[in-house]
Amino acid sequence: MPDTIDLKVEFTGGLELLFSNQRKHRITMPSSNPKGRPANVAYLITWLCDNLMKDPRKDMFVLDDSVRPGILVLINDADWELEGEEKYELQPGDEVVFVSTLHGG
Amino acid sequence: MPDTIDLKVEFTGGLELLFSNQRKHRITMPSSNPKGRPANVAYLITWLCDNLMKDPRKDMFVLDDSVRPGILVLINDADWELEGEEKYELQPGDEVVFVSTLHGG
Amino acid sequence: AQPRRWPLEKHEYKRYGRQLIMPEVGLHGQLRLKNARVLIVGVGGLGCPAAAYLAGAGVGTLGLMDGDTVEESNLHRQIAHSTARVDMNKTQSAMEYLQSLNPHVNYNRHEFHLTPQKAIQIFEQYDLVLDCTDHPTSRYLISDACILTGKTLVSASALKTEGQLIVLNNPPRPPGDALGGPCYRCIFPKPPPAESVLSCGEGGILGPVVGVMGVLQALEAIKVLTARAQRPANGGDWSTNGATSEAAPKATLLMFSTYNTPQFRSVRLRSRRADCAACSAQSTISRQSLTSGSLDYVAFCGATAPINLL
Amino acid sequence: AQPRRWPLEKHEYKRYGRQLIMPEVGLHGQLRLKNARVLIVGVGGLGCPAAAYLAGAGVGTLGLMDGDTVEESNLHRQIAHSTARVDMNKTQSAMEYLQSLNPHVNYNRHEFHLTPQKAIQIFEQYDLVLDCTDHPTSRYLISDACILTGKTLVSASALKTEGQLIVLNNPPRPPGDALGGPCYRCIFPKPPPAESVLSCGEGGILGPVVGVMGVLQALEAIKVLTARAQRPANGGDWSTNGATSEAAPKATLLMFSTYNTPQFRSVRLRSRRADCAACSAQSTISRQSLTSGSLDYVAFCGATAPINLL
Ligand SMILES: [Zn+2]
Ligand SMILES: [Zn+2]
Repeated sequence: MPDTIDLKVEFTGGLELLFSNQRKHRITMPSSNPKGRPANVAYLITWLCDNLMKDPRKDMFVLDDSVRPGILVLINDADWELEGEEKYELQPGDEVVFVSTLHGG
Repeated sequence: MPDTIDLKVEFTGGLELLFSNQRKHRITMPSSNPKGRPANVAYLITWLCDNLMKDPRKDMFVLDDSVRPGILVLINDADWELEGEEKYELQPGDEVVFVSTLHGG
Repeated sequence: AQPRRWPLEKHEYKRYGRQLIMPEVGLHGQLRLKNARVLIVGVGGLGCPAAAYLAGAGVGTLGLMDGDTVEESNLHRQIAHSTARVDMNKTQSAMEYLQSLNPHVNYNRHEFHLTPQKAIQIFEQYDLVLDCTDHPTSRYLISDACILTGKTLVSASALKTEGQLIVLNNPPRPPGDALGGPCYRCIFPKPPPAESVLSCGEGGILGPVVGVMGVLQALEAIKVLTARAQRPANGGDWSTNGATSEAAPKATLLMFSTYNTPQFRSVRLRSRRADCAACSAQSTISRQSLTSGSLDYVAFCGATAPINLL
Repeated sequence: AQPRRWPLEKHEYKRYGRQLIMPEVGLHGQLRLKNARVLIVGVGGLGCPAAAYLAGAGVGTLGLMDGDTVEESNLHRQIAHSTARVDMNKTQSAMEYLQSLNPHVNYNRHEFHLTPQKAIQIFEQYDLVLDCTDHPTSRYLISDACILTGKTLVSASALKTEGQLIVLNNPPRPPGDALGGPCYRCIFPKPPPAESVLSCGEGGILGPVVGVMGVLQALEAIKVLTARAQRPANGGDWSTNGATSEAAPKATLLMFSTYNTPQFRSVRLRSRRADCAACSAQSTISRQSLTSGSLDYVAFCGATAPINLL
């Protein structure tokens, strides 16, 4: 297994403001987590928080080690709840989208 | 080379009326044309006309051996003019969309 | 009394002719629209265009609910109001516009903000509800009331340059019936932190962005109201036969983002959640808890500042 | 004269505040909107919502062109008109609505159908054109006139349950300049056979379908008018740097289909055609050929029945 994995990550619904005001990112992250297990979405979230997020307001993205309420996670255009949620093991080239729900009208 | 090729074909903008009022079709067609050359979009158009189109108004779809003016052909979500037009050689699983331009307002 | 010879009146064939001649609507669909009662909660950036196109299409009864008055800062996007009607209640202002567009619709005004106490009794007067409000508090309340009264909910939102739309409780089924569509709580079991919620006043909004979402709400409402038991043959999936599955229906989220490529994206979300507080067999939310006022939606959403419920 | 202390008037900060506070618009963008002159050709199903949101956004001058009068069968989708204004010219009817929405816009009425003879002289009075008409004849004429006068064109169409939108000549460049965006003839060099062209009267139209396309035209117009030289950082592509390419710009077609999955699809189309009759170095269409009336668009499109040019 190669040491790294390439992914597309996208932030929308205002979350891009927490990530240098850029929606689309191509990232290269370790293919396994510190415990040696294959990188899953839980590890991706931690990794993004530590490596990609410059904004100090971490609680606007994570809460209790997962994404905060009001954020949908889409894996290759499907709700992550259809894919195993945080346990989904990432595949090279996967596209993961984080969507903050809007409330205005 | 296998004898047949599987494609997704879609008709929209009113063209679906010429194809049994169904937008999306999964088709299996010969992988080479009668002259033994690999199936390209030109052959697909002829094949659709002969095999999928039940409507007798052939001239609403083809004219002078190509699609009539006012129809865009999209190959895997790109204009066929970016892909070589009728000479594009079809690959298994390709999605070809035929769009009739609308004029109402 | 003589039996009516024509199911619609003469002027209705003329007014609705352009949609009547389409197989997706037809006489059957037009009569369903005429018999339909639709409630629009919030007559702002979403509610104005949604109301215009639903009134135009000939929905029989259109309910408008809003306790706010028109402000000048609304007018760049709230196209049913007018400069002369600044300071007027929004339902009154919108009704003046809608009456002039289509006087043959029966308009009901609910000139106040929605409360848990009133929600059940009002929603029971309608067949379908549009959530055109602007706060999580009202979004949870409207969804719960739609589950309890068995109404399909067309919910949309917009902020800055983006919009979202989702059709919930479609088809509508009682709590515990897995063949009903998911509700707002199935998708968002916990409310977002109050400090993450931006209003259009705080975050800003581009007029056509919220306009597009409101018009699409009207379209989804018309699709639900005119749908026959069987979907039309030209429907969406790649299948080659018309088999209908009895699987638990999923919701689809439509996302719009003005400066993104592509601008629109459709995503399949989940079906009903087995432990949903509102629509599952384990539901803890009842008509009684709403009408008694024992459910505090403001506290649930952790609003830090006092807000109007709507 | 004293220098003005504020670039906008006090009421403008209030009216446009919700879009002013967004970085995508800002004071800079609002001033561009205020200085912009936009022509809407056709005040029907597309033109009505497009005009509403452009007026709402504070476009300085809005031109409305239409020779038709309001009919009752228009009102399910042409939301700027009203039942009391049936038989009134459409530009007059729409202006009454728009004036009441935003009286601070300068409205120009062109109460006639577009002709090749008039097109150049009228288009020169504007910065950007919306094609909200309903026939290939007018679509080719409007595109040609936009190329000859150097205007970006936001073109949309709708029929039955579907819609299409494309931004043409964006950026606007003279014929022969490959760095200009493609024109309508680049995409459709030959007109469709006349018997394949259905109008909304013949084919039918669902109100919100044409409504969505018209609102999106207003949005694309606002994007073009408020765009800075550099795109905002949150733009669309997967690139990690902000490099702008000097490649020939392509057009993007947005397609909408009510009953399809997904409903919206964006497709990259071509750049300018090297042999385009209108925008290439080999162009055969000139100001002279338009104003003299020597170009017969009706014959070009092979209309079998006499039609009004618009
Ligand atoms: Zn639920
Ligand atoms: Zn051209």
